[in-house]
Amino acid sequence: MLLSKNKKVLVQGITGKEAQYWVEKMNDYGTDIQAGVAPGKGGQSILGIPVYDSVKEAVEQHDIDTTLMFVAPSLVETATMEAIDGGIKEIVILADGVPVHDIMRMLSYGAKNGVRIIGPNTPGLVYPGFSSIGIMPSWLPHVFQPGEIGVVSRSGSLGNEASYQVVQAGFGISHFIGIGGDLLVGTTTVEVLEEFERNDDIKGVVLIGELGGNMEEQAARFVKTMSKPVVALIAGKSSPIGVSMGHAGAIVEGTEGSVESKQKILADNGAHIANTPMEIGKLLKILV
Amino acid sequence: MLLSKNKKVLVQGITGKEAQYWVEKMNDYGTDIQAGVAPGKGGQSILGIPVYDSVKEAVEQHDIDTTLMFVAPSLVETATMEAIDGGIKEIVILADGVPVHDIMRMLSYGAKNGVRIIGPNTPGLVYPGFSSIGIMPSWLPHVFQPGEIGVVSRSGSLGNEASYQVVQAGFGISHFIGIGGDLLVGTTTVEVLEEFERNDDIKGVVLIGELGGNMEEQAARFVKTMSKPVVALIAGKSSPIGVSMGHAGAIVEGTEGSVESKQKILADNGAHIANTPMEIGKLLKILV
Amino acid sequence: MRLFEYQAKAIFAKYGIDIPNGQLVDSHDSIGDSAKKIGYPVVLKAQALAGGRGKAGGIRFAKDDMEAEGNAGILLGMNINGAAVSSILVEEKVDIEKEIYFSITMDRAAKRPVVIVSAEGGMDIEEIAKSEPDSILKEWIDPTHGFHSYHAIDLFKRAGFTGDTLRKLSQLAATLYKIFSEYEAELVEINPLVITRNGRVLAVDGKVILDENGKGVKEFQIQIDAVRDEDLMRYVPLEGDVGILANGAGLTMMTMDVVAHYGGNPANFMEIGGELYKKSEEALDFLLTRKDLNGVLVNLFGAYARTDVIIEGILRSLEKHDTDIPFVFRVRGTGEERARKLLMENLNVEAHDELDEAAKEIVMKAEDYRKRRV
Amino acid sequence: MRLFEYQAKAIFAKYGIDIPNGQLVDSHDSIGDSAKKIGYPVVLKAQALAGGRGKAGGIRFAKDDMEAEGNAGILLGMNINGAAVSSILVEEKVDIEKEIYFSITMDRAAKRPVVIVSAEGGMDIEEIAKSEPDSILKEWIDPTHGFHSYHAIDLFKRAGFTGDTLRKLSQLAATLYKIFSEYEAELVEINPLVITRNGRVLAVDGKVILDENGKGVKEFQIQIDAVRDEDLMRYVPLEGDVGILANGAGLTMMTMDVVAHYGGNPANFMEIGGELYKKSEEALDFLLTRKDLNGVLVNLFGAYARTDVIIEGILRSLEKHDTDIPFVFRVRGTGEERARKLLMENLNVEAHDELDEAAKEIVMKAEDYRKRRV
Repeated sequence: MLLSKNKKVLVQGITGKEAQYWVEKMNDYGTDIQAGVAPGKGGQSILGIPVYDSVKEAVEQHDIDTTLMFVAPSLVETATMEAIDGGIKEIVILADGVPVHDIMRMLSYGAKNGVRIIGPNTPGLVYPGFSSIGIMPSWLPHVFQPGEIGVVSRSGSLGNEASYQVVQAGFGISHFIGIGGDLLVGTTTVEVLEEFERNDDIKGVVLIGELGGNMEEQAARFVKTMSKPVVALIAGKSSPIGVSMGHAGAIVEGTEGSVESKQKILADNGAHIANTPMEIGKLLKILV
Repeated sequence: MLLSKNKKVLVQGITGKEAQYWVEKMNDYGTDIQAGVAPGKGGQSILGIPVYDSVKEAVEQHDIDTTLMFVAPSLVETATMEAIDGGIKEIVILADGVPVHDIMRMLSYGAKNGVRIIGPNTPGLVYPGFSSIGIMPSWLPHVFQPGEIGVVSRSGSLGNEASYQVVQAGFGISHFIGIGGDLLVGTTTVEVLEEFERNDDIKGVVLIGELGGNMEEQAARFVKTMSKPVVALIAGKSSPIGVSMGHAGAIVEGTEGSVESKQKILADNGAHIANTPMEIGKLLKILV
Repeated sequence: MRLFEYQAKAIFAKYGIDIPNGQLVDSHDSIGDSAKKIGYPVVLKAQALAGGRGKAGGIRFAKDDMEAEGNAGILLGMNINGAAVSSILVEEKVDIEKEIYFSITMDRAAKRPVVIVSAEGGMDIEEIAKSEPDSILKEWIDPTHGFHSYHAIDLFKRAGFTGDTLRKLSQLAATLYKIFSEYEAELVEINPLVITRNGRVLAVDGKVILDENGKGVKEFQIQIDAVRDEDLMRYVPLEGDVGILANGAGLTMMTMDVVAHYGGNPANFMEIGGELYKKSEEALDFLLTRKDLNGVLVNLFGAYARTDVIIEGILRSLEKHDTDIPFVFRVRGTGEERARKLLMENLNVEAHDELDEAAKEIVMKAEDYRKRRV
Repeated sequence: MRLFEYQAKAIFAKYGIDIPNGQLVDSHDSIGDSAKKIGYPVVLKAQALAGGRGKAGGIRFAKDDMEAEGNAGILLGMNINGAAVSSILVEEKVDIEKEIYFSITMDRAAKRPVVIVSAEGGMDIEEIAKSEPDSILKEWIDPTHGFHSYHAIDLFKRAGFTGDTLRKLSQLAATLYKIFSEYEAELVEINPLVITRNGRVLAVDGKVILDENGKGVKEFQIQIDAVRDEDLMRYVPLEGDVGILANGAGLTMMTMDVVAHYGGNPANFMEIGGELYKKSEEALDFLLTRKDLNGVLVNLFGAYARTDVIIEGILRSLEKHDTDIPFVFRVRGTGEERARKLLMENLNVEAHDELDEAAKEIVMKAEDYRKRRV
């Protein structure tokens, strides 16, 4: 389901200023936004999209595949529970600054209910040529072109850079999956790789990681078993130890989570390491 | 299972002073106490009963039907979760003073795991002639004699009085079930009545209630459907409104939970009201 | 433990719930200043830990200083269902468009918390249940999941609310559940919850009962300590003249009832169950400070509590007090034989076997004693 | 947000965890008095928000005043992995029988908290993982169920503990999870957790990292405010000479890496992603307060952030500052065309298409500038 290119989308918190900016962009791109939720604004509409007071009411009127959340960090836990209780099976959480203990409880509740959570602090998902769910500049033609490369990224900005490099090298992007930069996220790199491996549209994979945590290490073990070439770019080599670098998840303690160790494990397991963004394109030209 | 007379019993908190007093009494009465739990005292024994560090270890070595808890009020919630996680299906909680929000969570967790909880603040269970699980004076021959009457009581002290009246009237007691005096308890009066109605040993029922709550009202609706005579004694007629009378659950707000309304509903549904303890015996002689 | 209205509202305000502008006043001198600060007309609400305030005349209005001072004087001297009025909450008079009933409490039968809403607020919930039963909506809460604003949206929509009022009500409901949880309450109630003509959603009254064993009461420790002094034996004074000393809460209540059943008037509730049975001397010492007793009934049914130990304590207490009021004893259970012997040797009294018999005797003897005293 | 050891231990003590007798000292004059109160021999522990303290010589012993003062002087002047030592924790020397490693942290791969125990404490967990991998025991926590003393009993029994030590360790573990939850921590660690010869279970060191978005940090608000001042742009100073201005955390890190890749030395991390892109003027103002820069690389990839708006801010800042250090620009994405035009018109500069090219140029130009400056 994660890779399905024409999802029916619900937008929670649709009446906020930022939400309206992005809903227009996504709508223009062709995304199938079925409905929005904003408590107390039930009955209104935004760009012709009907607004409901609750998820429960929205799902009574619409089939929803995924919900995209424009909700303040402190309200994300409740909004996520509302989506899960409403029976929605995929949740995309953009907010940066959700308390990690909230995330922990949300992920536990999601797992118990068979719900995929993407994020928090994800830039979202882009299916070039089909739809865009999140805050990625899907409309920029030199960044997103349809094609055969799957991109998974912890970072939005570096995800743009990587996608741009893929397109500059003459390829296109089948799926862009932002997993989010927080300490805990609902969908990890390895889980996206598993989907990429199974998907026939995808001929090659770009993995964008950064210092901190053990997600790239975990992914490396799976890369070994993959039939598709994987190019990995890991940011943070020149970042100091023990300091959080913008992303809550980007912090190194001791040697765990260092860029060097991630690159080594990935390379040992058959991934191809790009040291700079331009090397992504060079490697793809050789491998795909 | 609630009415089974020869349960295999675990005692949590077995090394405390009060626990040891009662374990000796229960043991002398013939109760099948298989094991005890006291963290850090694993390997010791009390009256020949082996002690374990955790419920998990005890259930690995023994079949346990029910656990009896001599545990301080603040530790009851954890001990209950330990028993539930250990797979025990019946839990008897004596402690008076367990925070009601702890009880609420415990009952929810128990219900999700199919566990019967009796109490908190119950005096326990007596199966005269067979076994005693709790802090009732089962050894007093003018209070507990084997027989054909099922007694269910919110109060320990008034339960003694009622049992004594049953025995004075020439009957015996098949089961004494104390349900506990707290605001929330795991097993309600009506649930015990349902068991009593199904049990062939029981020819008549004594229901001991008190002011406050709606358990007797709920029970009354079931009394209507019962084939066995029910004698009800409700304490607290002369107690003032809005004050807690010893038991956390014994408080009347407005007209809800008043003794008069309970007696009326019970009588309307076919129960026989005893106004004083001695009337219990008189009514039983007529009815059974 | 029940909180005063002003305490309940202070909690509400701390959690961001809108309450009427108000001040607490404890003398009728300062009432004018407070009322002027708030702005006339004002409402004066007697603060007392009892229900039925409205019917008892505990809520009064004032449009100027004279009315305020006069009504304050009346309120401060009042007694509401046995509870003294210690202070007055002076509040702005609110422009009511609609009154709602809202509460969260424990449902014993369902063994979980329940949220109760009625779009017909302002009356007692039991009156609403009688006059508008269909207006009462309930939603039970899974405590491991909580009660959130989206649950409340559903509930208030069913109650007929929409738009911004719906949003405000549902946020308030979620906040109230947070208070219920964090303060470990047995009840939180807002009645009436008022929607004003200009769209405010206001908690115009507030009732909070905290679990005495819970975390929330710690904030009110002084209040607890004051109660605890006379609460050692869970003593509750009543208006009768027959002192009651029994073991266990249920048996004590029944002892009172049986005395009343045979025409007597119990003077108190007092529990000496559990380990407290060793404190019977102190319990009787305390009971005998009352000068309005015409008799005492001691009803013991020993189990863990040993009746002989209780009787020993009673004998020690009686030795200290020079009292001629009649005592009647009923003793059964653990230690019975020795207890009976002690009573016979020291007081030349035969203990009863049955509560009914003992109750009849004390009612008769108290009646005699009262007549003699007059 | 990482806490100082003494802050972590103050939390431990508040929750009833046994810690060594100790005092915080911030000058070497008062060290003797504190040490005497505790009783020689004592341990002096440098308080700094950095790891590797032991290896850096940040823990010293003293058997008398002279040693204490001497060592205090050394510690207070130290810098531990870039963090200044602000104070010293003076503690009793503990009679160690056994050292244990214990921590609770978030496991990103498992997406839930994990408890880690090793009966071989005292070293870094990674050293233990290398030298005694079998001694490391892990238990994952279901956050809706919690971690209780009975879970810990099981864990510590597997680690080989019995009897009263087992009971104490398991209580401590449950308490630590309570701290982890109530303070909303990312990590709580006790290493070493010491069992003394007389049976005490002592937290001899303590490390707590709180979630900056969580409730627990509120208690340390002053500390946060101090950080926030220079944290507006999530600015992290580095030792290099090439200033970095990019949008988004990931892209900024990569910009630093690419500069380093081509032989340069990045001078900072600074994020102006999200709404912050409108603050590029302030960001550059702040960056230019550094006098050690030999060049600045501006790398923009616009999406929500408009590159032309960022460039406008940069131009405003440059107008205010009389600086001749070289600037290199790379611009792509939203607003690109106008941004390029602004750069050409105002600075006569052609923006690069590629980060790689831009990085090469700034490394070369910074090298030149440094040489000219010397």
